[in-house]
Amino acid sequence: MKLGFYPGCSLEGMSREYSDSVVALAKRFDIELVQIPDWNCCGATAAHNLNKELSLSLPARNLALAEKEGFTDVVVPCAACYSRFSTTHHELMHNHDLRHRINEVMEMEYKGTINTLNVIQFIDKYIIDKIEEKIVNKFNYKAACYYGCLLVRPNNILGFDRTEDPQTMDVVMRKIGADSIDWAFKTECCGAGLSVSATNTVARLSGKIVDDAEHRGAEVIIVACPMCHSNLDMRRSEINKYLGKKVTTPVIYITQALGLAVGISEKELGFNRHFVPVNFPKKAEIEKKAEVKTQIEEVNNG
Amino acid sequence: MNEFEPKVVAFVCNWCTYAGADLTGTSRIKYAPNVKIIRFPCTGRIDFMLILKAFAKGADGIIISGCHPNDCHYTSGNFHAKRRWMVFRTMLDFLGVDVNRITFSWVSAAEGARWAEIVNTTVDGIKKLGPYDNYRKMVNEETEVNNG
Amino acid sequence: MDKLRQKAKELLSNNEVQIVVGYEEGTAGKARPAFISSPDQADTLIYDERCIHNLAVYLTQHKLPNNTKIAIVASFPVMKSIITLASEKQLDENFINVIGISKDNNLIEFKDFADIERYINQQDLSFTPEEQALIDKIDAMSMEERWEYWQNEFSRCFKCYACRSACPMCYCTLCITDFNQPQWVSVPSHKLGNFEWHINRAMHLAGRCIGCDECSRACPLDLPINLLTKKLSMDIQKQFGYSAGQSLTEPYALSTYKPDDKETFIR
Amino acid sequence: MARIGVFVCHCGENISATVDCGKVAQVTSDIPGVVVSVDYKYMCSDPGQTMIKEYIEKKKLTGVVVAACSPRMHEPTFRRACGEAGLNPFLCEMANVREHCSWVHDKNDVTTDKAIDIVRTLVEKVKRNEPLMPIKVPVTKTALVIGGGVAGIQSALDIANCGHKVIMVEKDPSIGGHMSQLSETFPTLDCSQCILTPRMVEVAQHPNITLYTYAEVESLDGFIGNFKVKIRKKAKSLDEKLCTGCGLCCTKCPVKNIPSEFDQGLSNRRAIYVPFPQAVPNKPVIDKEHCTYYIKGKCKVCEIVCPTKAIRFDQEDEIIEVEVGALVLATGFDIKRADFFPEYGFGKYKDVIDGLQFERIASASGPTLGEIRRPSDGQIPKKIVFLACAGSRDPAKGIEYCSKICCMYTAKHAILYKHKVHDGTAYIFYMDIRAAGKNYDEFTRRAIEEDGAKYIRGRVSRIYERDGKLIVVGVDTLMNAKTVEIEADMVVLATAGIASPGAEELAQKLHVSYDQHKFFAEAHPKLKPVETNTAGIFLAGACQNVKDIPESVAQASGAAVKVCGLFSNDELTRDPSVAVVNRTAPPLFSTCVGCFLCQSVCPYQAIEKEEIKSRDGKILKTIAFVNPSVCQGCGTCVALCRSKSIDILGYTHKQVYAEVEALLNTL
Repeated sequence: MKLGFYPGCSLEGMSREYSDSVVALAKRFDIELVQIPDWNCCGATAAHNLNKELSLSLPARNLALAEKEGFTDVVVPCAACYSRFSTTHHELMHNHDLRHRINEVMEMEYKGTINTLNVIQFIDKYIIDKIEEKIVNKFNYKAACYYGCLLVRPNNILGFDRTEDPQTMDVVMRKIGADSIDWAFKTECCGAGLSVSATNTVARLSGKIVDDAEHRGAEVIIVACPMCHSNLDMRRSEINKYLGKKVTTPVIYITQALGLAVGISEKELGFNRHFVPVNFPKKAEIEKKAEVKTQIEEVNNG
Repeated sequence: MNEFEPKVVAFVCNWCTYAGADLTGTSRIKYAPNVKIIRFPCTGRIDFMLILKAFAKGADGIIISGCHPNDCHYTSGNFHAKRRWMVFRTMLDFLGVDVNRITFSWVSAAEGARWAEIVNTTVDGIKKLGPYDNYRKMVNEETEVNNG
Repeated sequence: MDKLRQKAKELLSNNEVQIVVGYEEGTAGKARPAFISSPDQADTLIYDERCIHNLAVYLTQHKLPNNTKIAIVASFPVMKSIITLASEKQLDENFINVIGISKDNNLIEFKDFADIERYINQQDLSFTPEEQALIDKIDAMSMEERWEYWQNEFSRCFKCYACRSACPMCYCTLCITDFNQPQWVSVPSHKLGNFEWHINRAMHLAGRCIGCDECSRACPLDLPINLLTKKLSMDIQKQFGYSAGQSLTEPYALSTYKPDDKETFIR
Repeated sequence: MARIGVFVCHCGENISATVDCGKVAQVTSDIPGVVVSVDYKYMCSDPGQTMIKEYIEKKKLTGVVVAACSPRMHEPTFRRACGEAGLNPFLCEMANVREHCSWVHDKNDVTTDKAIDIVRTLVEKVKRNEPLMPIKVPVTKTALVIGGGVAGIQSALDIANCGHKVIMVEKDPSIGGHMSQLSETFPTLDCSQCILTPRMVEVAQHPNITLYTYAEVESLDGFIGNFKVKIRKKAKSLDEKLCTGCGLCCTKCPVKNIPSEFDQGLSNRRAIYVPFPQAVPNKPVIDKEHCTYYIKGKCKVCEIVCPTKAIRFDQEDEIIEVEVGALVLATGFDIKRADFFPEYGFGKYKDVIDGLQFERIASASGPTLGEIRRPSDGQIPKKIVFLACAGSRDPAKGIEYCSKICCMYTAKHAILYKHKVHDGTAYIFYMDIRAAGKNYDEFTRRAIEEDGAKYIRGRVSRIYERDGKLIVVGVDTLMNAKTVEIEADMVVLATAGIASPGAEELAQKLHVSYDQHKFFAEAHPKLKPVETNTAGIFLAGACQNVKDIPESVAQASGAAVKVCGLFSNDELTRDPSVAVVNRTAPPLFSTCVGCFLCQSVCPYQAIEKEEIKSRDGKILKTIAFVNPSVCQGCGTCVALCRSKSIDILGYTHKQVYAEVEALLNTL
């Protein structure tokens, strides 16, 4: 099966491993993610602060292109892109004149047939039902699912999960054997774009997140947004400075977690690109062997 | 040449739509002056013949409006009215009467703005349809007959 | 036929009824209504496919002296009419003896109206394809065409009110057309007057018409006015699941309602 | 020949601003039958009315049309005026040229012409009006009060003390309502139970009051002065005459773990229980949902221990039919549970509670006997945080309106807390402090200044638990919007007040209208605050919108006065605009053919059979008859009647027909 795929800037750059893991995971389930040809910037955080028409035209063009390619589902892993795509679709579908205007601006027509999927929706729709039979290593760690801000907000547009206490990631993680903990910072701000301009703020905000996760015994933090990842992972040294202690809890993408579970190699999943080394407690190893053994037996038996 | 100004009669119930139209007034919401209201105790009181008479007397459009289901001051008048309109509408349509010239609506005492909207959309609709010449033709023949 | 005459004879001779309403040979090979008041006349009674008039119309004519017992030769439409009239409190069971005639021309004994009700509900009550076709033909027209069609038909009507007199359900002692304060229906038989009359007629029969088509049969100009009531009957059956002449007790379709009646046009 | 007078009102400038009133008067004076047509600045003013009266006498008017505001506004005024001048009030009609014309159109000829048409229409109608005599109907001088909270109690006592019979229906096993759950009351801090319980007892003992607890209204028929009510008395499984209220059964019942409704789940009750010690009546009921006998078919411990053998397992619901002249609705309100705020962790964290639960904790009769101890571990909270507007004024998640009582009770909670935990700190997050009312603002000031409650103006974004503390994350908008984090031991949410769950269903049963929040709607927001739009049914207390105790009691007394006013006459006069079946000369007697299809149309079962008999008693004809004291004048039968034999006074065929004609002939 072929689905539309919009990587966006981050997945081409600093979070290539996210892109890789999404594609690899999809491949494992015989889904080919086809990039929207000639895609452009989604406008991200800058455009809608400056110029509404621009902030809508940019994603609209991508949507129109996807439509032209005949896609209906388009996978948009980056939470920021996903937010822009969904908002644009919503605005154009609810305001005829605006849609008309934007179509003029980009000299293309967007009919509104595209269904934008964030990574969790993608997993939920195409993978979750089939995942159990494909699991090789149970991902049995205490996981803190961190959703961040853009994945579930604004609720009236996305209509996806519960804004203040989302659950979908936790459900997925439990499916692959994780013990997803109940914690308070699921949707608290990580500092987002301030990463560069005001690193100390990010250190404080992300610090609290990491600290609470660790405090509640999380062995890994699961994310689905490159921004969140860079703040919790890349800024770990600043975070540790702020916290005045060394927190080693790794931060991985949900697709990486699933990847591990279905037996994709750490290299393929690009763990080497993380700042906080991704090594899990020993127990995993043992159980993993056990798992594999039973697997082999099962194969032998039937 | 000045624009065609349709004549629209509104048959409304006293408790919901009439009060709603009062609210339109108290809220000073402007609407087309083409519509003139006749007050009934309840939509259940409105006789289908009155609609025919209105057309016969030269109305281009008609609004019939009462309480939303379950809000009828007499509990069920609007429900009975609803059934009758369903049947009467079928009849008119079957006879080739232009049912688009009749607006049926529920407007509560709290929906002043909605009343203005119903009136305006109806009047616009009738303007598009133009004067109800078919009916006029039929009526005018009457006068001919009467005059000899 | 003999059975019928026999039945009439005994009813009259042992004075169970004072008059038998049936059919007899008319002129030009037509059957016509007969009113038999003595056993020896009973042999003029006939019943065959020519006997189509809805005799129920004579039951509401209040012309007979009080407490006269009537026997009536009842084809299927007559039975339905009787049920409807009874449900509208127009007939007294104790004064009417119904001589039912089955589709294959056999006599049926009924002990009471409820019995007739039962019999009716055993029969096939759906509209015939022919009827449906007639309605569909008009439904298929454009609004303008329908308007023209009926204007044309009505223009021929000259308000003889035969349709009214022939219909068992038109039993008002003072018809709306006889009012002039206010003048609900314009008097002269021009398009408007005719239009208003026929709408009134149809609406007053909506859900009460049992579909005997007597009205158009009675019409000297053969106007298809039976289609008006037929259309409504179909519509009412579709929308509210009610059809006339089938129940003594069920409330009349237009004097009841369901909160969830589905319409598409109310804003 | 008709002699109609037309009186055009300017309504100051409300009409004359867009309508040329002079022209209206001048043009309408040419309408056949109009003998006088004048305009005046304020028709409803005393001189205005006097002018109308003078013209009625001078010109021998047979009908009056007042072109002014909506008849819903001033029809009674002008009809009274006509009556005083000797003209039958029902020969006066109002042409609504304000709400339906001058206010909704611009100033131009079209608007003036429309006004003229409206007047002309009403002139044609009034020409055909007939003098009507008000209908007299008897009044049953018994009132039904639904709801036994403080409002219901007040109404019931006021009415009973005026010497009228009262029936009170309460759905719970005891009267008392929410007020009986409260600890102290603002702004005086006197104990709620101390002021309420004597009133409860008074209700129970009052010779004029019949009390049905554990009962609900099943159905309502009839009309003002003559209602028929069916009351379902739910089975208490108890013979109340035998029961002495000793309470032995309640101590012996083996089912111990049912969360007490009265204590808001902070304590447990048995399956056979008295909701609270001061309950009225102080007799138990068996909760069939939880009773072992009703579930498993054995146990009967209560029956065994009962010294008077009062337990009746076979008891069934009882339907009681009563006739009353008026109803007072006092069904009160409910609070919106805070679990729709996941970020506040209500239901997840034991020590995040709502205001009503805090009332129980602070109450001397509560689960902690008045000591402030938190539910989780019974510790005394040293830091407590109150959240005002936890749901109110929040269109996104809660309800858009202000629940009104929260600001005050939150201040009260803070004060109570400080009085009981001297070394504790109380924080209050708020949007605004709304303390309008006698001694209210002083009260909140006292909380801040004397008892040192720390008010923080801002919202709370999240509450989460960490190391046994509740971390409250909020913002202080007055301290340049700095984020504040408080490590609290307990959090109290001032949740929104909402309509009680059964309100909508009850409203439909009683045919009273309700607003979008399911609160019962008053007949007029300003001038008829205790009436509903169903005559004879009145409102008291929080069933209309959230109210504090003083307001509820005031409105309850207001409702009581309305009822007593109604009962002050032996019969009341009703609007004579009812349906009538026509009568004509013999042999026709009436154009009605007696098909009685109209019977099932009537919402009020007002249509009966009438037999027209000859002198020797022979039935000549059976026709329909509309009972004028039952008919409400909807006219649904009128439109159904094929032979137009039924007509409705005030909206007769002649009248409406003439209106249509007049309206269009000139359009």
